[in-house]
Amino acid sequence: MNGIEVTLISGRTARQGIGLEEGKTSQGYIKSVNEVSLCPEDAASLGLSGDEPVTVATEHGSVVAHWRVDKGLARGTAFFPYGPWANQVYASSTDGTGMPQFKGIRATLSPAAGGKVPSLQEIVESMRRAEH
Amino acid sequence: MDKLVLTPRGFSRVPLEAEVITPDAFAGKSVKEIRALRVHYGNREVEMSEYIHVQGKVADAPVDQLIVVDGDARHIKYIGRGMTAGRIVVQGDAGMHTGSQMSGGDITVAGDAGDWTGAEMRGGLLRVLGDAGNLLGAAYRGSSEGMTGGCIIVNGSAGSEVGSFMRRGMMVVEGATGPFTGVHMNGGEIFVFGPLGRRAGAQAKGNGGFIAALGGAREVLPTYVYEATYAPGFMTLYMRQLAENLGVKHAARYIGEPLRRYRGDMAIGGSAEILVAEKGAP
Amino acid sequence: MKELAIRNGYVFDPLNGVDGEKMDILLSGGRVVEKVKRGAEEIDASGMAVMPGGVDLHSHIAGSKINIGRLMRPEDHRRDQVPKGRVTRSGVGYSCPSTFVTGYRYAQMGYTTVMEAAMPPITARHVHEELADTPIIDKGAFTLMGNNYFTLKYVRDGDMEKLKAFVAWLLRATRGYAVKIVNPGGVENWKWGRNVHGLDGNVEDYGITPRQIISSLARVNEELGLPHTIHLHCNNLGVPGNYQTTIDTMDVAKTIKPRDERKTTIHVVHCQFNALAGNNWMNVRSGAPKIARYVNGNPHVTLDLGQVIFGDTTTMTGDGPWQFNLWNMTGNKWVNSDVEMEAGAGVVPYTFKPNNPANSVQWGIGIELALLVKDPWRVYMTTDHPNGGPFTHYPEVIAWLMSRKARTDAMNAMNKAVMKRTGLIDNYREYTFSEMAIATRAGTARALGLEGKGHLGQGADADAAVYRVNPTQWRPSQYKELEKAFSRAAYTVKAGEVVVKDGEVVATPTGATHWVNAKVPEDLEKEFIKDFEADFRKYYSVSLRNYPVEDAYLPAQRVHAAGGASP
Amino acid sequence: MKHEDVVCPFCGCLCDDLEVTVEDGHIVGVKNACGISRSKFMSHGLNRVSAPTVEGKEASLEEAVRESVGILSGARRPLVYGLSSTECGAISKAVELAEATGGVLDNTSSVCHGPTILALQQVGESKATLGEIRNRADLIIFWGSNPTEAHLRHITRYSGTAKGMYVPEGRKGRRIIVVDVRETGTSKMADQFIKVEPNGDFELLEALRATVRGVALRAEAVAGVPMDQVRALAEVMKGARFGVVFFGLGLTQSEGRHMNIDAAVGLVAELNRHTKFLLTPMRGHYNVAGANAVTTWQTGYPYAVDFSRGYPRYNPGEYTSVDMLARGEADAALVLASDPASTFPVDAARGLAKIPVITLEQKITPTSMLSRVVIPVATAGIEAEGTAYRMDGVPIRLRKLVEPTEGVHSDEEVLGMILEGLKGGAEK
Repeated sequence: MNGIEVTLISGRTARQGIGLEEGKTSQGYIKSVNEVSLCPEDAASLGLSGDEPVTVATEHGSVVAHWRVDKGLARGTAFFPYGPWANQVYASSTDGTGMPQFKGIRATLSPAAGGKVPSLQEIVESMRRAEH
Repeated sequence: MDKLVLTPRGFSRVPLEAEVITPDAFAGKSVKEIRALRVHYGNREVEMSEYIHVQGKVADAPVDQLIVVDGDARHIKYIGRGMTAGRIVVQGDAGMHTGSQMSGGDITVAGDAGDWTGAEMRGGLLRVLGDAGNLLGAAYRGSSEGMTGGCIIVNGSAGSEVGSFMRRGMMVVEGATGPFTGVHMNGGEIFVFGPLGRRAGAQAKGNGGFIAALGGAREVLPTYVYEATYAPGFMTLYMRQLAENLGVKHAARYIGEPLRRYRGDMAIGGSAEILVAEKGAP
Repeated sequence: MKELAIRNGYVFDPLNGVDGEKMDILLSGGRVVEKVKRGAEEIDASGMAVMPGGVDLHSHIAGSKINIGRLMRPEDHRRDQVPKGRVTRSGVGYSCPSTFVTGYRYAQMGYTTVMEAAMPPITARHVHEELADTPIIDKGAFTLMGNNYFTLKYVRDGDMEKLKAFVAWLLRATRGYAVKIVNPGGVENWKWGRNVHGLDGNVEDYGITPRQIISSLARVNEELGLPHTIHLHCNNLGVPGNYQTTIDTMDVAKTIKPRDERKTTIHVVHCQFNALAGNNWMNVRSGAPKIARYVNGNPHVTLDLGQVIFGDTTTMTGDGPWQFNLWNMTGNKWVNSDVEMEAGAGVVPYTFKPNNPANSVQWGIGIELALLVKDPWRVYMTTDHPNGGPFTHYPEVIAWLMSRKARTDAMNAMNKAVMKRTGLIDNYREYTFSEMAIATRAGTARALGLEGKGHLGQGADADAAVYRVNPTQWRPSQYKELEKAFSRAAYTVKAGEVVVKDGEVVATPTGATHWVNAKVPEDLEKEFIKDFEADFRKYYSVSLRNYPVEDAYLPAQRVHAAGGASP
Repeated sequence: MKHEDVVCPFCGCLCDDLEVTVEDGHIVGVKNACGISRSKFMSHGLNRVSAPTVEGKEASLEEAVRESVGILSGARRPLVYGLSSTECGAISKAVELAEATGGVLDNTSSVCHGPTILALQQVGESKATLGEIRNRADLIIFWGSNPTEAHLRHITRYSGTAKGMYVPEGRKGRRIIVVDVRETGTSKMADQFIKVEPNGDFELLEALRATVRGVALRAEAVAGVPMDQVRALAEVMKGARFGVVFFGLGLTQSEGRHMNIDAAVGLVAELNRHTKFLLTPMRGHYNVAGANAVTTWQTGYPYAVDFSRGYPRYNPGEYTSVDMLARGEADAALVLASDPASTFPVDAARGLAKIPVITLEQKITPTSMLSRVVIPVATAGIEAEGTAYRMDGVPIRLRKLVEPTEGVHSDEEVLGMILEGLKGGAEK
């Protein structure tokens, strides 16, 4: 596979804040949180271009997301805004503190050849289905 | 010893809190009285017999009481909490807080034990044949009094913050530990035979406390300063005791093993020691 | 209308000169009355002591500081878990009790009024939210003013008129009951990490002294005719040798003219912490005799004890630099909390140990102050809850004051320094029931200027306590019984309703919050506001409109008028 | 009608200088607001939950309340979660409801500044209200926090560029340093950016404290920061007249969690032996501080409170929502003022999907989509009044500017109805 190893960091963004005040079902919100940012060099090394999404995978799970370039990021660091998409890859273990680790996770990014970014509805459905 | 067998049955993942499972609470009672002891199942208080089958012989004094928990006790919390004497054997896994605040007697968990096992332990012997969770032998949140006595031995590995705020007593982990082993340590001894987790001894004041990383350490905090490599005599005594009296058979292999001594945590002017076996030193 | 008759008890009502007479106390419509109708509810108090409801004039029960204490001490709560009852909420106790438990436990001891001793103005809403959640008791809060920017500025400018207008405005804005001063100037200097040392130290950036702050606020306090005097935590708290600072501080208020009927002009709080002789913590000894001599010769001073209780507690004061020192001395966890323009606070857990020489001396100083001050109307029982220890230990303090045997037994179990470095062993005084009633309700109510409280005369608030102890038969050797009786009142009556029976809470009405509506003439008010608003806009991080506490925060209020304002 | 000095109920800054124009019961304009705040006021009517639902079907409020009472009274281990984006009256009712059901009460601090509280319980904290910092600070360090994205007016109102009593020149009178794992909008406006390796903050904080203590460390670099730079930073900190560290989730949510804060608290305490230094958490939700405060004064504990035994117990890691849901311990949940299905890691979110959930919400969220009962509520600070606590603990009164849609009640009122239902059931 032609993926790269990155350290994944989650966080707030102003876009996400504005979007969530419109509503979690609004396009503004969804667009602000279903994309992962990476530096131009990493994007190039993955051969990313156009609308093709990426797969973000960790030991714990994976999700297909849109991507964008952020020149402020160093090589090997990717940023995923807080939200249902990012949460597909984080573990629920808290080491006895109550707090999962949302920042500084080892992850793999790879082009999601033919993959599709799930809709909010699909993510919610997948949670429901997981009980069986 | 008189043996009572407890068989858990019929409860879901809502945990059962059963700190009454101690020789202290059982000894001198009839089996019927023991069955009627109260346990907490979620927000309800029920008779123990509703979820745990009890049979066997009750001793007159706690010291003569053996309790065998026969079955999966993964969702039973507080087994052996505060016990002072006697023995408990859990045949499978045990839930959170097993043996917490115990001051005497011994507990053996054949499987894995949950978080806060042996938390704030004061005395006695607690042995986990599988893995232990986080905060093994730790202080509960807010307290600066962690383990103050007794001995914990884990055959497998343990999670994060093992032995936090430890004051006295001994802890042995034959496998690996998670991060922050011996955090805020203020006395006592921790022996780790597998790889020592990151950030061991963070914020440790010392007070005679040390962490022996016999399986090596991936790294030592920058605020621990390297002092010397040596093979201290006291370690030979410890290893012998572990091998001969506490059943940590491979401890004998470490007799005479050169150790790199680091002192810290310099961030708080501490004088705790981390002793890292030469071959596994960072 | 609900009526209640407390029959045949031995009544101690010192404000009305009643000293253990067997009589009935009749209550109707929330007041003490002469007559009740046939069929009124009756309490048989035969063989028991009846007193007005207890009035605590210095305790830390509500607001950001005690809440930090609660927040930082889960290990303290685990020792004292309080389950939900039939009429009561659950919570935690010991050194930082939850609000519900605070109300219950005061009521269980027969207390019906408690004053929160330190309210930072900008977080006054927080204090009032907690007070509203503190059931049963009446309460109030003292507004911190001794390090307030506007106080310092007007003292610097020598503008007593604007200072007066400010004090009145701030009491109204915060719904405060009295002027609280903590380490004047020291807390301001702490904002740069420093302190003042003594009464004539320099308050940086203002070029004034603590002496000027105290005398100005004391003067303004009396000119406004506030019900209570200034309520002062002196400079140099916890510094061995500080008794001299304390005496000098008291002397500052000597020439202040008190408001109409009151003779006092200054209340010195938790005096034990400020009555240390010696040069350091190794040789610290009691400065109580010197302080008492001054107080005995000067009728303008009142004080409370700040009695030490052995064990683990949580210290919390508005005195940031002192709490920093305590952190340096103990290495325990430390919270510091500075409040813009106004105040600060610190919280550090501390254990008073009976085998520690200094702690045993501190224990002795509190008791000694109570015994050496001759006028019982001017020395009050407190533990400065929870600084000296939790208020739930009041019954033990009562026993120490009323029984020399209780003291001797206690002293025999502690470090001998208490024998050598205090004069307690040679003191044979034992408080009478009447004196005890003064120290715990009549005197405190009078000091606070709470006219309806602390007595059982006609028209008084229907707050009373019945204790299961027979004062005609009780002997000081039976102090354990006394302790028990004062721990669990046979009855506590609040606003005419039985709230505690046999030590158990049976009803949880809402108590009122008392505050002082103080006013200055309109012209002065206008002139002050103009000046005040300009600085407020520049330096505060909230809008002025969002600063004063709204009525919504006081579900039940009792307004006391001062300075010509209407209640 | 123009409302002045309106309080913004979005983030922990709780700005209280907004000007909101209301016409015909609708908000038509907002001044002084940041982009997020503007969105909150102007879009509060969008995507609203239109009516109570039970099992996805529209229901009356009474039916929804009755169903909620049924779920909660049948549960053995109900979880009450959220609280941080509502006012204190609702929080107070939620505590009572958790107590009445013998359930577990948790708020969103368990996934934001819970670790800060754990550290406070270990070693303490040295803090101040924001005005104090504005008036005095000549050194401001943003550590793992990014106000340009999360607290949009923080820098202008309270910290970086704000003018204060002893810093009349504003930005020019302050040195701003950012420590983070990546460049951010905040680092771009700083005087200095120190880039720390991901998950290396603890080591850097420890090394700084040791250096401030005068210990010469042998390491050449710590967490990717050259030791020279560590020493220089220590000197800058010691040399400040008044310094402050504003830290964020960069510390609480990365490896080390509460121990990162423990180390930061220790460093700041140490610095107080040299100068004045403070530490302030950048709390996210506008009333997470209030959720902690109310819960603490009523129960003794700030979050992760278990009432199953009739009295409150506290243990993050055991009674925290993510843990309870991921372990499958909770058998019912009541969620208000938050959206755990979006904000929790997937296993915990799935745990929520397996149990009956009651959600009190203004807008449609993944949590409301998963819920058996959804009850629409008014937006605190726009359609309902009450108290909120700023990130520094300053309480401010939120205002009601417009009426909620008919039939829509405040969180406090709806919780009160459920509580009454529970009590009624208990009496029978």
